This record gives sequence, C-alpha cells and structure tokens, in this order.
Amino acid sequence: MSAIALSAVTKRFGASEIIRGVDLTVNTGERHALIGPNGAGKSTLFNLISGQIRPSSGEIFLNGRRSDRDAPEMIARRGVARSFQITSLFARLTVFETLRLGVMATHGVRFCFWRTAASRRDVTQDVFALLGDVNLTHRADAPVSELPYSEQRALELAVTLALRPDVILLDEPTAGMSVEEAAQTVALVRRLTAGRTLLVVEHDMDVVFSLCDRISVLVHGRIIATGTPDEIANNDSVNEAYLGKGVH
Amino acid sequence: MTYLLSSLVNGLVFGLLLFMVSAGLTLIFGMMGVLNFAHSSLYMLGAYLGYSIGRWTGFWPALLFAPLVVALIGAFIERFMLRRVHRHGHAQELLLTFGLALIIHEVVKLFYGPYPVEYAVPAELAQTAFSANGLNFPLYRLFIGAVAVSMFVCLFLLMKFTRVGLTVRAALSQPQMVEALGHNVGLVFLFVFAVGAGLAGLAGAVAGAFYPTGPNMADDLGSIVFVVVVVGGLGSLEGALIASLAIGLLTTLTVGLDWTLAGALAPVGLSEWASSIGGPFTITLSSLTGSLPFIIMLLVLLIRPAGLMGERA
Amino acid sequence: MTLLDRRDVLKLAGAAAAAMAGPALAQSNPALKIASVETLSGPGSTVNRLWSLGLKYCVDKINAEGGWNGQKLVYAEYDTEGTTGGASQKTQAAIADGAHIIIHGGSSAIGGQISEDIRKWNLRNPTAKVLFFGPGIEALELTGAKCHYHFFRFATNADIRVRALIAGMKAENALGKKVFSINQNYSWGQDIQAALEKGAPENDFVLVDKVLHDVNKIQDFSPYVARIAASGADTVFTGNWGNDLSLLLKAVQAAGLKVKFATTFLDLPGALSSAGTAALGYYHAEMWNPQAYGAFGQELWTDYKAKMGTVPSTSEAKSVLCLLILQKALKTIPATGKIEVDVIAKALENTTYDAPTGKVTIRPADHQLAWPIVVSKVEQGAKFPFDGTDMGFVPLKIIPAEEAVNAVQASCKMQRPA
Amino acid sequence: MKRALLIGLYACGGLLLLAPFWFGDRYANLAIRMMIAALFASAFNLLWRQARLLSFGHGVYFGAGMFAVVHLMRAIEAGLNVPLILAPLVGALVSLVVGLVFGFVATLRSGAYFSMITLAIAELVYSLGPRWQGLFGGEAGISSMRMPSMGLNFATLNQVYLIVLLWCMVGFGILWFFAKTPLGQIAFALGDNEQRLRFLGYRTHAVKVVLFALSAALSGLAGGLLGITAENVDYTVFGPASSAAPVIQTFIGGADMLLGPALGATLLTGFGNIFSDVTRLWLLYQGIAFVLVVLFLPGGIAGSFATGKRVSWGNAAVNAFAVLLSSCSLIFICESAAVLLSDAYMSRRAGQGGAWVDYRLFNLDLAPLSPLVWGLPLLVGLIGVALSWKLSESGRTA
Repeated sequence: MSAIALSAVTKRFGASEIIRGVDLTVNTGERHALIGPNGAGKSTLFNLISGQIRPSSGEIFLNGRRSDRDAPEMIARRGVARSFQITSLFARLTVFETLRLGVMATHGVRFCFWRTAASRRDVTQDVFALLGDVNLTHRADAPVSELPYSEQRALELAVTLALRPDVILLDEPTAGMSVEEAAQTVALVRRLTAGRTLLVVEHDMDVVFSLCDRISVLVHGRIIATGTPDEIANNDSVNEAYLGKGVH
Repeated sequence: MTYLLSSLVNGLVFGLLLFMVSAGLTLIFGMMGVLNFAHSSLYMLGAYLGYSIGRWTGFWPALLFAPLVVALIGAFIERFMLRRVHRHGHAQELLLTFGLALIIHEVVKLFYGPYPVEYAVPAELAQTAFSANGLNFPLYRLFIGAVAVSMFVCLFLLMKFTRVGLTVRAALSQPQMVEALGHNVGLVFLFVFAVGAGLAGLAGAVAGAFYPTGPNMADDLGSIVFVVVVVGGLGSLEGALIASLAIGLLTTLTVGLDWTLAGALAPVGLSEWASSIGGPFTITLSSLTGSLPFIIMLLVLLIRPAGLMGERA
Repeated sequence: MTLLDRRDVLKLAGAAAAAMAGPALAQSNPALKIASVETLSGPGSTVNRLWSLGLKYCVDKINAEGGWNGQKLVYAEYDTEGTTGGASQKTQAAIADGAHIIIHGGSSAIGGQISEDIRKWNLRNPTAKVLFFGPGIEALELTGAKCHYHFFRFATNADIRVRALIAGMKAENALGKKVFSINQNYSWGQDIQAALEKGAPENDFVLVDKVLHDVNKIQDFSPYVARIAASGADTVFTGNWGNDLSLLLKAVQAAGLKVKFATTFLDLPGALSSAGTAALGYYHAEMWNPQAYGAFGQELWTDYKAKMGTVPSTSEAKSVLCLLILQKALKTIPATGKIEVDVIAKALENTTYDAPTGKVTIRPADHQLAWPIVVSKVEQGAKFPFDGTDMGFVPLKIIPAEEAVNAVQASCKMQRPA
Repeated sequence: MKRALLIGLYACGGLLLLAPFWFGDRYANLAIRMMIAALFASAFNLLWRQARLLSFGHGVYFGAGMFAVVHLMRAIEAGLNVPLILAPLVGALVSLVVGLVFGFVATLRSGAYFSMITLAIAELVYSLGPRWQGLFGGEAGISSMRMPSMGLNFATLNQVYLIVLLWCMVGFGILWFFAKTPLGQIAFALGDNEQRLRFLGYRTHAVKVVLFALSAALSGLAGGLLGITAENVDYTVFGPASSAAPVIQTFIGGADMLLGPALGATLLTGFGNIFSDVTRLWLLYQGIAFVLVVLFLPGGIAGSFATGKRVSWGNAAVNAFAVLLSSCSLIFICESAAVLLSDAYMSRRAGQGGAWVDYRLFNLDLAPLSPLVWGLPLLVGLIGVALSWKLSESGRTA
C-alpha cells in the first residue's frame, strides 16, 4: 500500500488552473522529493495533500484512506505531519512549551483543564527527549521568537516529529540556510525520519539527491517525471524544463 | 397595492442609503484590512458638518465641502493614528477606531448639544416627486437614491478600469513589490482611508438633511452597516450593494406583516400550545423589524460564511 | 486610596458647596437632602438631563425663599450612566451621602430599579428610610404590582393620557371613527395600546390597526406611514418620544399624509421642529401646559429662561411642580430637629396643591398623583412657542383631576408603616 | 524599580480589598462594583489574551448570568432551599450554556468577523430582550430580594461583599490556573497561529468554543454577583454599554497581563464613580484615555510597568508629571468649552448683548477672550507633551 496517492488532482483558483491532473504515488517508507521551478505549484500540491486546501477535482489517499475532504486536524491525527516553509510557530510560547503542544497531541491530552500541563511527567519526558534529538535542550526556556533561524527550523522539525507521524511532509527544510547548516539539517532529517515515509519539497539539488530515494518533477501543475535521482538527472524533458534552466 | 408600491420604493431608497454608508466601510476593509468602527461616526460628522457649513454657504456647496473635511479628518486619522498602531496588527487598529467613535460621539455632543439639529432639505428638493393614492413621494428620496447610484457607478468604474484600482489592489497583496515599482504604499493607504471617510461624510451630508441629524445617528446606523458589510462579503462593493438593498427592502416590507411563529405552527395544530408558551412564539414579524438584519447576518454566516459576494476564506 | 478621593473631588469642583455650608450652620434642624439620580452622560442623556435641570432650578428657588426649617435644601446630582446597574449604584451612593429624597424622571426601567432598591433599603434600614419621587416615570406597574409606601408618582400614566386625549378630542369632534395605534414596543407603548383597546368600545371608535415597533431602532418610518395611509385612519395615537417621534412625524410630513395625531411627548425638545407645520392641528394631553397655567406659566417661563438659559421643557416644568408640591407638604410639618421621611410621606398624602388648572391631590392607595390634564392642540402663533418654532400648544379642555385619574390597580398591595 | 512598584500596587490592591469593613456600605458598594468589573473584564480577556479573539458582545453572557441569578433568587424567595452563596454558580452555568451556543456560531470565523458576529449577537439579544416579558420582565425587568441563609441575613452590603470577594477569588483562581493547563496552553498557541495548531491535530474550532464558553461562564459569574448585589435586572444589561465596558477597561489596564484587565476595571470603575457626578464629560475623557493608551501604550498601564526595560525613578517621576500637566490642561480646556457652549452661558451672553461675559469654572471667574485663560493651559499642555516626547525619544536612542 502506498503512503500517499494522488489521482487526477486538479486545483483551480478562479480562472487559473494551478494543479492540472496530478497523479503521484509515494510508497510507504520511501523518501520522496518534489521538485520543480518556481511557480510550478509545489506549495499548492503540498497544501492539498496536508488538507490545508481542497482539490477542485480528483482524489487524494493517505495510507489508503481517502482524505481530500478532511480537515487538517483529522489528517494530522491520522499520522501525517507537515512542516511549514516560512517558520510559523507560536511566538508567545517557549521552545519547551511549543514542543509540548506536539507531544500532548500524541498523548491525547487536549481538552484537559483540570490539571496543569506541567503535572504530566510522561509528556515532559518526551519533550526533553525530542529536544535532545534536535540539540535544543539548552534552549528549552527561550521564547521561540528569540531563536536564531536555524534553530527555529530545527524546532519546526521537532514539532513535526513530535506527532510521531508515519508520513512526514517537509516544506523546504533547508531554505535560507548556509551550506553547513543545510548539511546538518539533512543529517538530522535522515536520522530522525528513518523508517518513515517522507515527502519533501526542496530547491537545493544537493539536498534532494543526497536525501531522497525517488524524485517527482512538477512543471506548470503537471508531474512530468518520477524516478530515482539517476533517472531524473538523465531525463531529457526534465533537463529541458527544469534542470536546464537551473544550469543557466 | 399602494402600500406595496410605496414600501418597495421606500425600501429601495433606504437600502441605497445603507449602501452609501457601507461602501466606504467595505472599501477600507477590502483594501486595508481595517474594520473601521468609527465609520458611522464619520457619517454623523458629515451630517453635522453639512449642517454647519450649509448655514454659511447654503446646501449645495456644503454638500461638496462637508465630505472633503471628513476626508481630511480621515486622512489625519490614517496618517497619525492608524499608521502608528499598524504594526501591532488589525485588532489594535480596530480598537483605535472603536475609541475614536467614542470620542467623536462625545465631541459632537459637546459642540452641538444633545438634541438633533435643524438640518433641512433645500427648498428646490423639498417637493413631491409623485403621489399615489394620496401618499406623496418626496423628491429628496429620489435624490438620495440618485447620489447612491452614481456613487456605486463611479466606484465600480474606478476600481475596475483605472490604474488607481489596480495599484490599490496590488498594494494590498504585494506591498513591497508595489513600493519597488515606485508607488508610495503609504500614500495609497492614506488615499483609500480618506476616500472611504469622505464617502461616509457625503452619505451623512446627503442623508442628514432628510433623516434627523442627532448625536445618536451613528449608533443607530453603525451596527446595521456592519451587518450589510458582513452579509455582502467584506470588501465586496457589489456584495454591499446587494446586501443593502436586500436589508432595506426586507425591513421595509416586514413592517406590514403580523406573522408569528405560533401562527406558522397552526397548520400542524401546535398554534395554541405555542401561544401558551409565549415569548419568541408570539412575537410578530413586524415588531422584529429592527432585529431582522442581525438574524439575517447570523443565517448568512452559518450558510455562506464569506458573505454573498465574498471570496471563500 | 482611591476610595477616599471622592469627597475631595467634590469639594474641588464646588459641587458640594452647599453640603460644606450645611454643617457650619445651626445644628438644630438638619437640612433636607434631595438627590437627582438621572442619566446625565451617554446616549440617554439627551432628554434625561432636563429633569435634573428643573430640579436644580426649583431647589434654588425654594432656597431663595428660605428653604425649610431655617435650612437650605441640599441638592446633588448622580449620573446613572444610562444603566440600571449604575442607577442602583448611584442610589446607594446618594443614600450613603445622606439623601432623604431621591428623584428620577427619565426612564421607567431605571425608575423601576431605583424604586425596588429603595423599597428594599427601607425594609432593611427602618431608621434611615428614603423617599422616591418619579416626576416622569409612567409605566403602570410602578403604581401597580410594584407600588410601595415610599414611592410617589408625580406624573401621569398611559391610561390617564389616553383617556384624556379621547375625552378632549371627542369634545372637539376631532376623534373620528377610525383610530390607528403606533407605539414603541415596551411597557409604555404597550400600556398606551392597551388603554386604546379598552377605550374603543366605550367611546365608539374602531381601532383599525395597531403597530408596536422597536424602540430607537427604526431609521425610516415611511413604511409605517404607508401602513397608516392604507388603514384609512382618521386619528393616530402614539406614545412615541425622542427620535422615534421625530422620525415618525418627519415621515408623515414628507409623505403629505393628512391625518390627526394624538400625542403624549410632542412637547419635548426636537419633536415639534422635526414635524414642522405638519404638526399643526395635532392633539396633545399632559398635566403641564404653560398657557393653561396662566400667570404661573408665564412667570415660570420667563424666570426659568432668565436663570437657566432656555425656556422650560415639559420635563423641567414637571420637575419644578414636583418640588413645589413637596414644598407645600413640608410647610405642614413642624420642626422636630430631625427628618422623618414617613412623616413627609404622610404629609404628602394629605396635601392638596392648587395648580392654576385645578386641585392636585395624592391618592393614598397607590401614591398616584391626580392632576388635572390639559388637552391642547398645536397651533401657529401660540403664546408660548415650543422648540424654536412659532408653534405652541393651545389648551382646549382641562379635564379635572378626579375624572382624569385612572382607577387604583388591583395589583397594588401597599404596606403602610405602623 | 518597576517590580517594586508593581508589588506595591498589588499590596495596595490587597489592602483595598479589606477597606469596606472600615468604611461602610457606600465603599462596600463601590468595592463590589470594582471587583465585579474586574472579574468581568478578566473573563472577557480570557478570549483576547489567549486566543486573540476580540468580543464586542460580552454583555450578553454577563446579563445571562445576572438574569439566571435573579430568577433563582425569586425562587428562593418563593421557598426554594438553596443557600445564597451558591447562587452565582447558577449564573455561571447558564452563561456557560449560552456561551456554548453563541460561541459555536461566533467562532466559526476569527479576526474582525468574530468581533462583528459577537456584536450582532449582542444587538440581537438586546433587541429581543424587551419582547420576552416572561423571561426578561420587559422594560422594568425582574427583581428579587436577598433572603437570609446560613446565619447571615445579607441586609448590609458588607455581607454581600464577602460573597463577591469569595467568588471573585475563585474566578481569578480559575483564570490563573487555566493558563497553566494543557487547554490553556493550546489556547495561547491558538492566538499565535491557528493554522499551525490545526496541523498538530487540534480541532481549533472546538478549542475556541470551549474557551468562549469558559469566558462566558466567568462573565456570567460576574453577572450573577451583580444580580445578588443589585437584586434587580432588566434587558438593558444586554446593551452596547455593558459590552463596551470590558473592552475599554481591559485595554487601558493591559490586555497581555493576567491582572491588567482587573487593574483597568478597578481604575475606571472608581474614576467613573467619582467623576461622572462632577463632570458631564467623563465619557469623553474615558474615550481619550482609551485612544491614547491604544496609541502610545500598547501594553496598557500594567504592561508599561512590566516591560523588561529599566527606567529610573527620575524618568518615571518626570513622565508622571508630564502626564499630569497635559491632562490638567486637557481637562481645563474641555470643561471651559463645555461651559462656553452650554445653553446657560449662551443665554447669559444674550442677556448682556452678546458680550463674552466671564464664566465660572473650578471656583475661578474666567474671561473667555483673555489670552491667559487659553494660553496658559495650552502652554502647560504643550510642556507636558514635549516632556513625555523627549523622554520617549531618549528612551528610544538609549
């Protein structure tokens, strides 16, 4: 069974058709990258899969269940977590509190108002374990808004992972990072997503080629090719439409 | 039949007045994202200024100057107040205008006293347009309607077919880009807010001569105008027009209807039971006229949250 | 210590000048303290502050005549801020400041709250009772189910007004056969409508249609005017006041509808001017009419204008009359060195005030004042022009107090002090 | 220094809580109103501080609690055996239910829409209020009387004060505790970034409804306490003034602090009580204060004390002096205008052949055309404004 399956998905905004009949399959356990030139519709496709917007037509299946009419929170509860391209966490919370929100969700602590959040030891333990994973333990009490960019990205990743998802959607996890930071982040992603399904939108070709098992190329709202990194690198139409441009 | 005809015409004119006031509000919200709580206060200012200026210059020049002064006040509010709190977000802007509404209300009372002032229709418009079955239809109503219609046409053309509209819309979605293209975004916002305020001022100067110009006129219209804008879809001029007309007609036509919920239950034989409960079951529709806009608003929000013409959020 | 600043502020503002002067004088007789609890700020202040102005004027007048028992009356104003909660709070404050008589004219809702507050206060504090006067609160209930010994209604009520209007207009042959009722949808308007329904069979007219509309919500009355026209009514009865009256009359004027109106609040500021000449020939019933009050009316009219800046509106005049009746009652009470409000109440019950229109008495059963009612008609060039127009209310018929006053409501079960 | 000032402020507040026992009914009454306003504003601010939802219709829930409690008190009068001290709880429960229903509708949207929907709901209830005679008692409302229970007769306000104090402490305790619970944390996150929270699997609409209902319930508790105090309620409690009060009080006090709204509510209730009898312009001053706070003190009064920045005693004193100067000047000019524009003054002028006769204000006889009368206050005001301007400039460069 595939983790993510799209069939003939279309999305129109007013008169303009952004996604034009996309078929895409991401197998369970595979690391899949979605690439394409600016304006190809990558973010839109990403938002469609994660439930932020609904397709105009077509069907989306996550872990074999139809999901294109579900609210984001229902998709999240089904073990599909996404990160955001522009870091958008909770400005008034500390790093610890932010991560705790993710962990509480997996522990089913939601409408609880009869005990303090701090009294849940198991939650606190999980939070510190995750903080350790992304090397943010020393930052636990810092407000999120005061973190440097790379640490915000690491926290974003940690929050995504806190849901213990089996399908992870990452939106440009290394955008805006230096080469060094990007390499660290890739290592982090590789380590933390081991054994899970990963769909990543990424610009940086080094990242894509080093991280992913398969790649799909989106151009003008259509998938023009899907394959292993080698296949994609040698695909003529891809070179013409996308990589070719990148070389210039 | 006379009743129906006169109610239809009255409803249309009242709807058009609602449109005149809500046009500026929806314009400002659509362009700047600011919900202007002081909008109906600017409408009131327009009426009072029309009255004051008119005492010196006569009615017609006042109709020109009063909106201009209100537009200047609007420009001042935008430049020195709204812009200051802009970085704190829309809620802070909303609170600011809410506070301004309180101040304008008190200042008007300070200067003009607590009673309505004598703002009268000029002699050349204080005539009867036509009569039907002994009821006169005042010419001034037609004048209000004509001003509203021409306002809609001008705004519509301005937004759709000129660079002003394009720039404003672009400035909202891509402020940096528009700035880079050499447009002054701050000036665009200043212009929008001043125009919105000026429209409210014009509506006040026109309507104040017909409806009483008193310190409560802002409160009276304020919440209904919000309803119009929400029902029409925030930011949509066409939506505001449709919603204004609908609410104007509906509130006018229901005046004659003494329907009750208990009466409506008669076909299923529950009429007496409902009457015995009393309360909401025995309220007549005609006595609900003032509440009707709010009921409509809640229904629209439940069925079509973005409003009639609003884009899906 | 925010709580203690209040007194200092009062001093600074000079509002309590009289209060400060009080203790300095002889200790033998305490000064009678009168508190006006009224809506003096916010939207409702438009009409309501008139009551306070009238009281202020009359207290000054009484004090100029020597006050009572060698002491000047002490007068203070309290702002309800337009809410019953604020009214209740300010009533407490007035009592704490030592008020003996609290007066509210503006609204039946706020008056009802104050009346209840005072009823409870008097039950709980039998040694420091307080009186409550209502010179303008006309909801029937206050002399009905909510009546109590310490409340006096120095005003008419819906029943009195409607019956007076019907009687006056019938005498003029002006009532016609078809009557339309348009009223605000709350107790006052409902009371008027009920009084009309009751009066129709006795007085040989048909209530062709009746409308209760939202209070202070209607922007445009032309649909109602269309409904009046459709009904073919000869006379329209309305208890509307304030904006609701101005707008209704403006719409009638604009539509050119030829129909007589019978009104209760046409004499308040803003109403006649918005109605314009359409109001000519309208009928009105009220206990006060400057022309009917003859020399007294003339004197009040000119003296009030000299002192307060405007001619007295009906509200102000009613405030004045309320205190003049009190003054008369006070004169019958011998100085005892203390103020007992039960004694004042008793004296009021026994007082007959000779108004120029006839005798005014206070009915002990429910403390409703029985006034002679003046039915008048709006005419141009009247002796006392109202509201900045050249129109005024020319008296047609004075209905004696005992005819005008309504029957005691069965729901009033007044507990008299032992 | 600011911390010390804040602690001092709270200590004063604590002392004030006990004041009514020394100063009698009048102050008990004022203190009760202050505490009720404080609880109401804080309940309103539960929505704003946490979830960034700005309600303009909280009078509905306050009123619902008040009506519920007065109805209950009538039942107690008729023989129902419920101790009076538990009555406010009923107000809270009724408002909880009302809040769940209206909250469900209102929280379908957020931002400005939410504000407008809450406003419309309030207008709707306000316009329906006088219709439903049986429930709302028409224009006169319904009234009751406190019955003795548990050995207290509740005839004096001091005894009522005890109930109010107790329930307000419970209310504030709930507010304080709630912020620390998981749901409280979620609510904070909701205010920051609702979309992100949804992707963590939280049903944000449900969170908002629960939060709204809790806020409504605490508002109802405050309303219930007023019901016990006033023993009377009518539909005007649903009016715009009730809904606007917590908004104004909260933002003047400081919306981002737990006790900010309480501070604002206490101050404004106190000042309103004092000034509304002295000046007709109290609402104007309140409006100006509100706008100035929104413009220059986004954190409100409490927020300006609690910033991380260190400010010297000297600067604070100068700033306070500057504010004092400009407000004195403002008050003088406004009050002068009020006198000069009044009918009474107009007629005095007319009596003197239109001359600008002297007017009386603050026990002074003033000539309206004298440059001193207008110039001095203007100068004083300008000095005040310049002082605080200079201070804020130097604060920015430092």
